[in-house]
Amino acid sequence: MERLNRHQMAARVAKDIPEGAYVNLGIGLPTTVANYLPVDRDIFLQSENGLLGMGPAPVPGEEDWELINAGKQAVTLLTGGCYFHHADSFAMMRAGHIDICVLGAFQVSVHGDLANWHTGEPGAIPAVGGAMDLAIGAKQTFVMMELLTKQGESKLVEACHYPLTGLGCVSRVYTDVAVFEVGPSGAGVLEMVEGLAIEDLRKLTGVPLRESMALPA
Amino acid sequence: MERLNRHQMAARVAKDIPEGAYVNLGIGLPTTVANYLPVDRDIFLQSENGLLGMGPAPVPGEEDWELINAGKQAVTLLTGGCYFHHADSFAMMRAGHIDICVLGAFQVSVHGDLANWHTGEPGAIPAVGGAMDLAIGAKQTFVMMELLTKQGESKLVEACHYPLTGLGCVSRVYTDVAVFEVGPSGAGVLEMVEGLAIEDLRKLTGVPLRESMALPA
Amino acid sequence: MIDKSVVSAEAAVADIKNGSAVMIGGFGTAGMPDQLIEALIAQGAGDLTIINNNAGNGETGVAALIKAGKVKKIICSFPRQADSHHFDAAYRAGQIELELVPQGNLAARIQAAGAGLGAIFTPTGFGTLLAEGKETREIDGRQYVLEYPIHADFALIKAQRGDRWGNLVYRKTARNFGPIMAMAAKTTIAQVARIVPLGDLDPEAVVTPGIFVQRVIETAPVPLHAVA
Amino acid sequence: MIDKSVVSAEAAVADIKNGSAVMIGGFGTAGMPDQLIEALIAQGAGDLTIINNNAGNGETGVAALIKAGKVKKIICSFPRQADSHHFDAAYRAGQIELELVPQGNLAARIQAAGAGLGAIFTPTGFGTLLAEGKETREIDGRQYVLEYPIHADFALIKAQRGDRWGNLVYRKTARNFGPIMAMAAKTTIAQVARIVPLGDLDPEAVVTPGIFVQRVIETAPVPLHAVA
Repeated sequence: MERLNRHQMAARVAKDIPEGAYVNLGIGLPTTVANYLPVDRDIFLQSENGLLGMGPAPVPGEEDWELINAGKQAVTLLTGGCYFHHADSFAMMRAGHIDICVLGAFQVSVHGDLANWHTGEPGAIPAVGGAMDLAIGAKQTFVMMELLTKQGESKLVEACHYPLTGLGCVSRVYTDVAVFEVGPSGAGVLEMVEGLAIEDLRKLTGVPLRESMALPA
Repeated sequence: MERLNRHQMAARVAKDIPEGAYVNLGIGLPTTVANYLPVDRDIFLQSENGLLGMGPAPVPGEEDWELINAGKQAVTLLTGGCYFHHADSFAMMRAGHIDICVLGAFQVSVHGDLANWHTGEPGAIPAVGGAMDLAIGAKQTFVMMELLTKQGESKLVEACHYPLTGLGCVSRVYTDVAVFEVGPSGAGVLEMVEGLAIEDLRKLTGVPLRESMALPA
Repeated sequence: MIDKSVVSAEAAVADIKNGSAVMIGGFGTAGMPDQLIEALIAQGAGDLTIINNNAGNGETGVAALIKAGKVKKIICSFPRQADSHHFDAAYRAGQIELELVPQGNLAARIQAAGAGLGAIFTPTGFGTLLAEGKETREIDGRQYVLEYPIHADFALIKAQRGDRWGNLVYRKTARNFGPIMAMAAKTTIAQVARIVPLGDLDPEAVVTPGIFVQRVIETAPVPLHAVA
Repeated sequence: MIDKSVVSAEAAVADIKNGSAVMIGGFGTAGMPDQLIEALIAQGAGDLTIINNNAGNGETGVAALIKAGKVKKIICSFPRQADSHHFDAAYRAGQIELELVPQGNLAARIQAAGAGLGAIFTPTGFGTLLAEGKETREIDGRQYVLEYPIHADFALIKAQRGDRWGNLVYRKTARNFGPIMAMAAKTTIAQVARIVPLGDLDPEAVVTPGIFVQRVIETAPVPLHAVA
């Protein structure tokens, strides 16, 4: 079995983003999905801090620190993009104007509950940012994460034990070994890397998994 | 006793609008107050349909029917004025950003209740427009009306019998014979036209009236 | 390539169905998307719920839609006007249902829909006929009425210029309900005086970002100097 | 003649008092009104409640205000960052109270204050720690949390250009919370790169109408080509 690296995961997510989609990419790993969106497709990247039509990073030395993304990295604006204030930006999310948001996660439950903002450890300073708004607002929320923690525990779980970001909000989980659908009827496997069997995934995750290999190309 | 005509009433209201005030003038009689605002004072007229810094009517023949006031009359925009959408426009009212609004009325109670949108007659088609928002939203709501109906009944009343526009929202009532303050402690007379005594006003209105002739110049 | 421009008003409104809820921009005739409304009348969908500030003026636009018998219900703030005779007649004949909403609550409820809120407590209307039967609450010493968002299947709006991504700018007080209706409808259709190349609209001055607009039609061409 | 321009940042913030609630614009450092914050620190008011998206970055702005011990409570969405060490230290020492609010609820609550609403039902946060103890309600099959407006005594914001009536335009993503904070505070103070003559700002492109701004200060003069 060959696990996908982070670049391959990003490319895999990018493949499922159709032309014309309004997309918000969360900070960290999901941000890299932008690098794999085909340049011949009009895909609209939204950033919570008030821009639509976000372009790639500027040439080094030409950063404008008043043109940044949610991760506070310098970005650019595509021709046809525009700026707006924070209330309009979160209206875009909360009312389902954003088609797809891609988020990282600590844990996702088979029913689509998401935990990605707080470890709940004593002494940890919590910070939520836009995660809760994105998770429950977008038409579809994709999670992108390695399936296992460094300790080898599955991040796809029966029920999240970390504090929740949102209930039943995730529809699909892209990992380094498989793509899952999650939701009210539990989890299904849509794709696996070569050399992996569904039984292996059941062992790795410890959760019931349907075979749902019917993802349209 | 010499009653004020409509022009004199408008001039009287205008006298109480200080420099720098943000003001909304209701449709009908209140609109004429604009003609009596001193040109050397910066007073900001807001129109509910999305403009601030409303100027006078255009020269005949130069009307732009996409630049109108709440009464759908052609107006102009002063240098320094601007446009905005309806939600922002009513936010200006509802949250008390407008200092003064001037409205007409069918009836005002001594406690400041206002009735100005609906006669309640069977068969009458109701229309409320922005009256309810203006009445309760502005920092101060002034009413401008003739004291008596054509039938000689006082429009300043103990309790409105027409359907209400807002509760306890009016602070001052400018009429053709006197200026009243109204509110939680009832009505007081601030000014009368020459030749009128407060006893005459008590007879005309049939309501208890304090002498409150302490209006600062 | 995404191009939201549609060849005609007819094509733009083709999928509006019997029983649809349709927001129509405009304050009186300023900002009223006349060509889209004409196309809607010709298209034939009926039993419509219309959300507009008024209930039609004269013989065109919303008035013509009412006259044509296409409107089952209207949600508006100011139906009765000197020239609202088509609405007046339909209302008195019991052919049209009226939900009268104070104008600011109308705007706030449309904005709430566009922002994904479930309900709002607004002070406007408290203690009046228009709040009868509604939930109220005192918050911080002030009285509020609970009002629900107004959603729509379609919004028909008028703007000054648009581009193929659906970005819009408006003209003077014709802006009024356009920006918030665009946010509140599932499908927003904008008639614009001119479709301009992508990048012609200043990104700092776009009023309605393209995400809120699904279709744009250019109305009868007008000489450049008249639309500047 | 109304002229809202104030001669200095010091004069602009002079009446901020101990215990004031102060909104501060910015997302990280973009849009942070650094000169107003410096003047506020120098002015000395303490026990402040600060409303900002973050809790300071590095050594300047909100971070410096926290370091100076002026902040009793902060309402924000994203306090913990790589360079939020002054907040982290104050928080761990129990010297600062934190009200953590999801970013969209923060924006919606500020907007609700500016619009005079009493409360809003928002879906964000339902079923999470951040909604614990709050009223919830199912509306049309979706779960919502009741959230209250966030008002402030002052808003300190940064814009690109302003005029003597207080009209403002912003620059790129430095716009962020500026327009809604301006609407929600009793007194809004804007630092702008340039105060321009009345009429220089396009009335169609003004983002914050002057009614929402009480004071404008021009920051250190910058050559024209750098602020265009």
